[in-house]
Amino acid sequence: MKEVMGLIHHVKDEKAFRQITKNRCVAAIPFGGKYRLVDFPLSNMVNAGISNIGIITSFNMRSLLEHLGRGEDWGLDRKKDGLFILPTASIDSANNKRKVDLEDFYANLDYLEKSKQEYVLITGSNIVCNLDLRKVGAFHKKNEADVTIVYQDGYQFLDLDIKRGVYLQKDDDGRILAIEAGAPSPGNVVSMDMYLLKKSLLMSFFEEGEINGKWDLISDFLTSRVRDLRIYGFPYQGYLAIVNSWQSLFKHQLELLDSRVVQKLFNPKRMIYTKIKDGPPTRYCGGAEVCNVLASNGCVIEGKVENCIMFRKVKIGRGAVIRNSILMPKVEIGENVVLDRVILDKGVSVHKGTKLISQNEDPIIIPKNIKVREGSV
Amino acid sequence: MKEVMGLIHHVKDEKAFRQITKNRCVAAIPFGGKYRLVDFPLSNMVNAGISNIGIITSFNMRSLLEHLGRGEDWGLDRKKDGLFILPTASIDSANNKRKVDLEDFYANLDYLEKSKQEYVLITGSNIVCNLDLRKVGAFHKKNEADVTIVYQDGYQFLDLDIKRGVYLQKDDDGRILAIEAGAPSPGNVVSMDMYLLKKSLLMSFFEEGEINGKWDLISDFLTSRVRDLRIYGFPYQGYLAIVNSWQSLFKHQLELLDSRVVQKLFNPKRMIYTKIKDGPPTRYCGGAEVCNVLASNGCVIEGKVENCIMFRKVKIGRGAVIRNSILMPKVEIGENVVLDRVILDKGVSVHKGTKLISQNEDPIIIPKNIKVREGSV
Amino acid sequence: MKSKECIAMLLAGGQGSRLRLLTKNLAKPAVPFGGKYRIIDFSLSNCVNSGIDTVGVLTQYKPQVLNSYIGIGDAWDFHCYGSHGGVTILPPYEREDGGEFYKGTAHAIYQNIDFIDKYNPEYVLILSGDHIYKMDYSLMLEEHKKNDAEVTISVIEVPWEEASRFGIMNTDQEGRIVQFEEKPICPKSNLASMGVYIFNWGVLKEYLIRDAADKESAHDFGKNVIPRMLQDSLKMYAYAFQGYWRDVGTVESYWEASMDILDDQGCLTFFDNDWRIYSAPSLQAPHYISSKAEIEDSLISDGCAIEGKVEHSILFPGVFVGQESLIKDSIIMPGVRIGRRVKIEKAIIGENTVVGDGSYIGADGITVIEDSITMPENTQVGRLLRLKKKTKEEEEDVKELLG
Amino acid sequence: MKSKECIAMLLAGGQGSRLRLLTKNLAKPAVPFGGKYRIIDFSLSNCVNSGIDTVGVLTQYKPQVLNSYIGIGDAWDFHCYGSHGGVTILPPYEREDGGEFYKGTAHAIYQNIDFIDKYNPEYVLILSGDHIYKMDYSLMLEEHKKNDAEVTISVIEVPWEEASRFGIMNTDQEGRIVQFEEKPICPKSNLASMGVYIFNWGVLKEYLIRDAADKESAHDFGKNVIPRMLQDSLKMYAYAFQGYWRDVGTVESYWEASMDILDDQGCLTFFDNDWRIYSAPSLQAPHYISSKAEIEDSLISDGCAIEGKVEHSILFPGVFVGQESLIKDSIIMPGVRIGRRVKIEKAIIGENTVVGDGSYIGADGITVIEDSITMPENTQVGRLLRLKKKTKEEEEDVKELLG
Repeated sequence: MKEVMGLIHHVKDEKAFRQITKNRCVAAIPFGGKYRLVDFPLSNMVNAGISNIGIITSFNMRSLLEHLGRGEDWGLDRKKDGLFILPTASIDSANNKRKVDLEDFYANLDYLEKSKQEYVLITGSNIVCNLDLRKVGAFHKKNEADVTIVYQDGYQFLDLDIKRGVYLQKDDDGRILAIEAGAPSPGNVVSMDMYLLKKSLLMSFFEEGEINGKWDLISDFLTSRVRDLRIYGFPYQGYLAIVNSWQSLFKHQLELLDSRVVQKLFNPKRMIYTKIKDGPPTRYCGGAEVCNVLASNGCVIEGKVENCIMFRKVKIGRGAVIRNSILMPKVEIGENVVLDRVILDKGVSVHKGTKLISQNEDPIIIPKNIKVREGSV
Repeated sequence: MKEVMGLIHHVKDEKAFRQITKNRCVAAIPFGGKYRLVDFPLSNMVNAGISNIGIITSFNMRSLLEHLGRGEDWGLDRKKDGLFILPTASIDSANNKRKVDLEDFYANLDYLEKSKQEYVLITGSNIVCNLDLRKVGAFHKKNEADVTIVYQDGYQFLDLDIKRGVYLQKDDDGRILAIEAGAPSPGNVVSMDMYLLKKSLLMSFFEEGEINGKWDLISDFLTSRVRDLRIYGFPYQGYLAIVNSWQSLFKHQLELLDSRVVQKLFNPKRMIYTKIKDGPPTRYCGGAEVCNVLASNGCVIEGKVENCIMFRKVKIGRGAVIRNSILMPKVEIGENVVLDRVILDKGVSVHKGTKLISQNEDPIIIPKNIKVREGSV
Repeated sequence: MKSKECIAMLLAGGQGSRLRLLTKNLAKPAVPFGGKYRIIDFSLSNCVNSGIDTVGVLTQYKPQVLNSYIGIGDAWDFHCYGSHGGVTILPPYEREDGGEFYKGTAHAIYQNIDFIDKYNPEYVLILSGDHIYKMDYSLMLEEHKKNDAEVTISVIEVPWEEASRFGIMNTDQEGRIVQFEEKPICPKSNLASMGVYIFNWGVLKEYLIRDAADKESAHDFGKNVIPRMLQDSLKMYAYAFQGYWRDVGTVESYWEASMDILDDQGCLTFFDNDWRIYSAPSLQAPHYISSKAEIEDSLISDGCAIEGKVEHSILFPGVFVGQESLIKDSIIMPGVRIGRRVKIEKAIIGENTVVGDGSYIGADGITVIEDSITMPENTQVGRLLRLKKKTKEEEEDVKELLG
Repeated sequence: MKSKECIAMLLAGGQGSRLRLLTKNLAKPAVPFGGKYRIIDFSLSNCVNSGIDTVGVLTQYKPQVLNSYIGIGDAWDFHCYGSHGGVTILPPYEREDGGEFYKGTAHAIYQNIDFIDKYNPEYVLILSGDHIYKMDYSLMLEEHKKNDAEVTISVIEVPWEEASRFGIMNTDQEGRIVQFEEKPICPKSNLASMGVYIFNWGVLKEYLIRDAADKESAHDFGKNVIPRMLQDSLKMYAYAFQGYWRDVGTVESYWEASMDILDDQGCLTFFDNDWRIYSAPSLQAPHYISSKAEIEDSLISDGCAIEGKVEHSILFPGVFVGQESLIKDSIIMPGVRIGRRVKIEKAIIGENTVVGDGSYIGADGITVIEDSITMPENTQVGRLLRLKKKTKEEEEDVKELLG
């Protein structure tokens, strides 16, 4: 797909992730034992041969930029094309409610103009899936579409995320008849926030946006144009997680503990690339008991772990019992700690004997680098 | 100097650089035809074998981070130690008047604690020089100093920058008797904003800062401790530019057009490293006339250029006459343009026939990517 | 280019014929070890941790895997800028007067005198790429300088009963080497050479040139150069290394060194931040342990998916273990797929091999299964061999399945 | 690993004996060209610009410079991840049954059949690393597929009077090759082979195996493999390339190709963003042009410092030109230091050579000065030679100063 460039837009609603976005933007949220959310859209593009990708960054960009480097781990540290970090136009990001903020792209018009590709693929940074974008390209051409939107039929949001979804109505040929944000369509046809269109069409939107100051791709452009433009929906049937809130972040990561999901998402034919880190294999010691776990390198496990995601370099002491939790990199759990339904952010340490059990559906979140003792939470 | 770690602090006064710091922090200001200011302190450290370096960044960090990548061009993309980007503690950077803001370091206490080195070398990001820091280390030990400050005797600021300087008084043995910001000492002994001290001493300052909220290394700690601490001054005699304002940025770059300065600053035994970019050699065409010019790769010169610094990929059309100017990367000058005393920021293009001549000492600045036509400035 | 005090030359050209099932497609230093490393990671990491920033790696036998693994050495924190030479791969090459393969360890260094001279070093450290150990060469260099030696050879105490298997250094009270005996029948000391040498470059160069001209010589450090130097009474000292060191030249020693990692009290740990062993990892998904799996006392790498039981074993990246299978005291190389109801004991399974459901692998000795083979369901390896093989020699020998 | 449609094998092992003063320490493809490139940059950039992401580079003669220059190929936008193979350096190597140097171009590919098979390509593109040209191999591959050919050979029209210096392809009206003549006395066509071949891999592999077994063969594509294929009536087509192409095998052609870059109307420009020639630059300070310098119609690289006059010349990085000196129609390699009052005309000055004050270098032909020599003050080269050399053959020959 040499004729397509990728644009990853910036998910504005960082508040929905609570303290998890205190030190990072949504794109940089750790996910799935060793990835960050942005790895999924980036890898899908790279696997389809897209080699010119721009990423809109918020002001909270440091950990994203450190993660991306110059794009070397995605083969994007190129002299021609490659990875481009694009600043957002939003001074006031917190009050920006746009789903796909075209003003951010317009602020980087020179990059778009300089790019030689005929098409742009716009996608969100919070869409976890593994799909062959070449098929989307072929579908787009076959239908002589102006815009192709990738969707999933019957995708189930958490209740609180329903209002954050974009829903489609389509006819039997796949042509989109209506697009609406926040109001579920019959059958729950959910947009996956991936849009393929000609760059020239995107540019024409800019002209309009410049005049009337309306910049949301969904509500200001596509919704009202379903008759004028040939907008088609491409159905995706594989594993999908739309990560819109800290609750869905928790739920979707634990979904990965189903071996069928792992196999679909981490399809070796279309690898999910991420920043490669060196470290020893994970050591399961004599007394360890592990069951239903997704874990990265460098962990040392002496206790009991059940239904957990462990990022790299997690340490779990003797006698600890950890259930249904997400342990980000370098978490250290002391002896005889008991955890259930907890998200421990990077570098958290839990003092021996501490008990942390969420009393309801939602997990407890412990922010980055916090040292937890009994009674301290 | 394996026992020393480097800390590059953040020059707070970005306003003094006008539009040049609109898209970049002071550390990322282009300087000397192919460098950015941060390259000088970074290279001095790397050349002395310092391999653990933290850089404080402002919110305006994007171009700095793109420049630095993961530190590969300085040999700092390491699995052990390496280059660390440290966020500033200053929410309100514009009103922070601290010379060396220890609160920024304190905000990154975990990085400092994790680092194994016994000493820290603190330096500003706006100090252009090429010195052997190993000698500073030996001097520090020989004098059994608590703090060593690198200085230059008789350094001449531009008038307007005098108030931005830090001045020292010393005895014959090099021991510092007084330190004052903004008030020239007899003989103009100017601090080069480089401080070598034990990490444990720095940590003790943090304890005090945490109590009284005073955080400026110079005025809150060193000035009042000249008796209690053994503070020594290390004299540096090579080329020095302290870049404190847009005016001094202009003046000091043009100083490089003295071949003696070039040889001192770009000493091949102690290279100044920067992000390496590929591009063809510079092409001087048939009608070109060049005299007293420092230029990078990839330029195409058809006109007349005198006393200029040209960054890479500058194009100068036929009949153009460019004097005493700084042309940042990708500047394009049309035919018969006349320029004198102008700073053209990255990507500026000047339409053919345009004349831009500064009427006084100070140069005209044309901000990034602006297209200039006759009468448009 | 500034002169360097000390550069290292790492001999990585050997086939390692006693490990032949593991070295069919790669040189011995490239053999995977310890769940995600290759043997050469130890020497390279030792160099970088000892402050040596310039290393020449001499390759010859099937170097492709090693070449692409090492790349430009950045994975080990080597960097080529300024006077730092980084890692340079040095294969045999052609000159104006033709080309020659490396005829011996000394000849390999001789052929690259130009490379060494480029850095104009005072000392040259000669290393083998096939030993498992963590060693600070800078301490050895300090001792070399303190002794004002021309040659320093690192030695380690071995059990007296094993001494006759090694090259033994006999020293005087000051540690000066007075005699060197290769595999002596009646060893006079138990100080075995580790194959780690520091030479003053001027001295070594002279001897290499002389050795190259000697048509009788096998051009080997241990057999020719060192004895010749002793004969000439050079100032040669032994440096006694304390710590874990293992030559993994045989299947037994390879297996034992691997099991040593699993020893909690052992000194061969990868979790030591002060002396890290680096590697150049390739990307893999996290490993997955199903609800039916049991794991104990094992190292598991990225990309594995485990549904069976793993006990006291090392699994390299991308290994799949099916339900109701048991892996015990074994080393499973990258990409191996093990079906259901399989039992594997005290075995080394080569890369990308597929073990069919219901198979059994195991024997009295260590069973080695070649890489990239497909074993049908219910294959019995080891038991069968055990029934057949009877002689003592065969009993001690390694059981092999040759595809 | 996914199968690749087409991978490239780049022959870079040659000494280039007719360029010997420039190839004393490096293989011909590593010779600097065009002010900051090396010759191999053209083939490597062509590959990447043509969408070929997997290249094997076959090295043999003094490969050290080439090896460290190419590294892992990232400078040319090659990347080794997923199914992209990137650049792999392929030196001669040892196998279980011993090792062999590459005996000819075909033998070099034969020895690396395993490497190619790993990617299971449909087509293999064979390239030389010593030609200056910009070519989109994907167009050639398209034609190969359209013709349903087994072999496609890229040809270029050369002037009839020069045709007898080349390997000439005689084709029928459809472009199918009916005859190949190496340096024919009476050429029947002026279509010269460029040394760029596309083969169906299955077909090539078969012929390579056959050729390797043939003891009479010189194992060369042009001499053995191609004629044999023609004899067997394979479907072989010529692909007519339009554009600039130059074999820089001699000092004259090297000098002429260099001067072609300075031609504003020429098609050999480095300032074309649509077909960039990449290189792996090393860091240098910006170049400095003093107030006394004059520069015209020249390429100047980073790190130069110029106080004299430079006319219609190419200066590589780090060259110093003293006051009152004149450099004309010349190529000055990296790191050369030229004193004051020096005159250099139509010369190639080798790397790091020092030219003393008041020297003169120049002659009727092209003068080549070896690298790393120090010429004392007032050295006269060329004039002296011109006075001595008289015969026609000598006149045409290249003037050399052998240090």
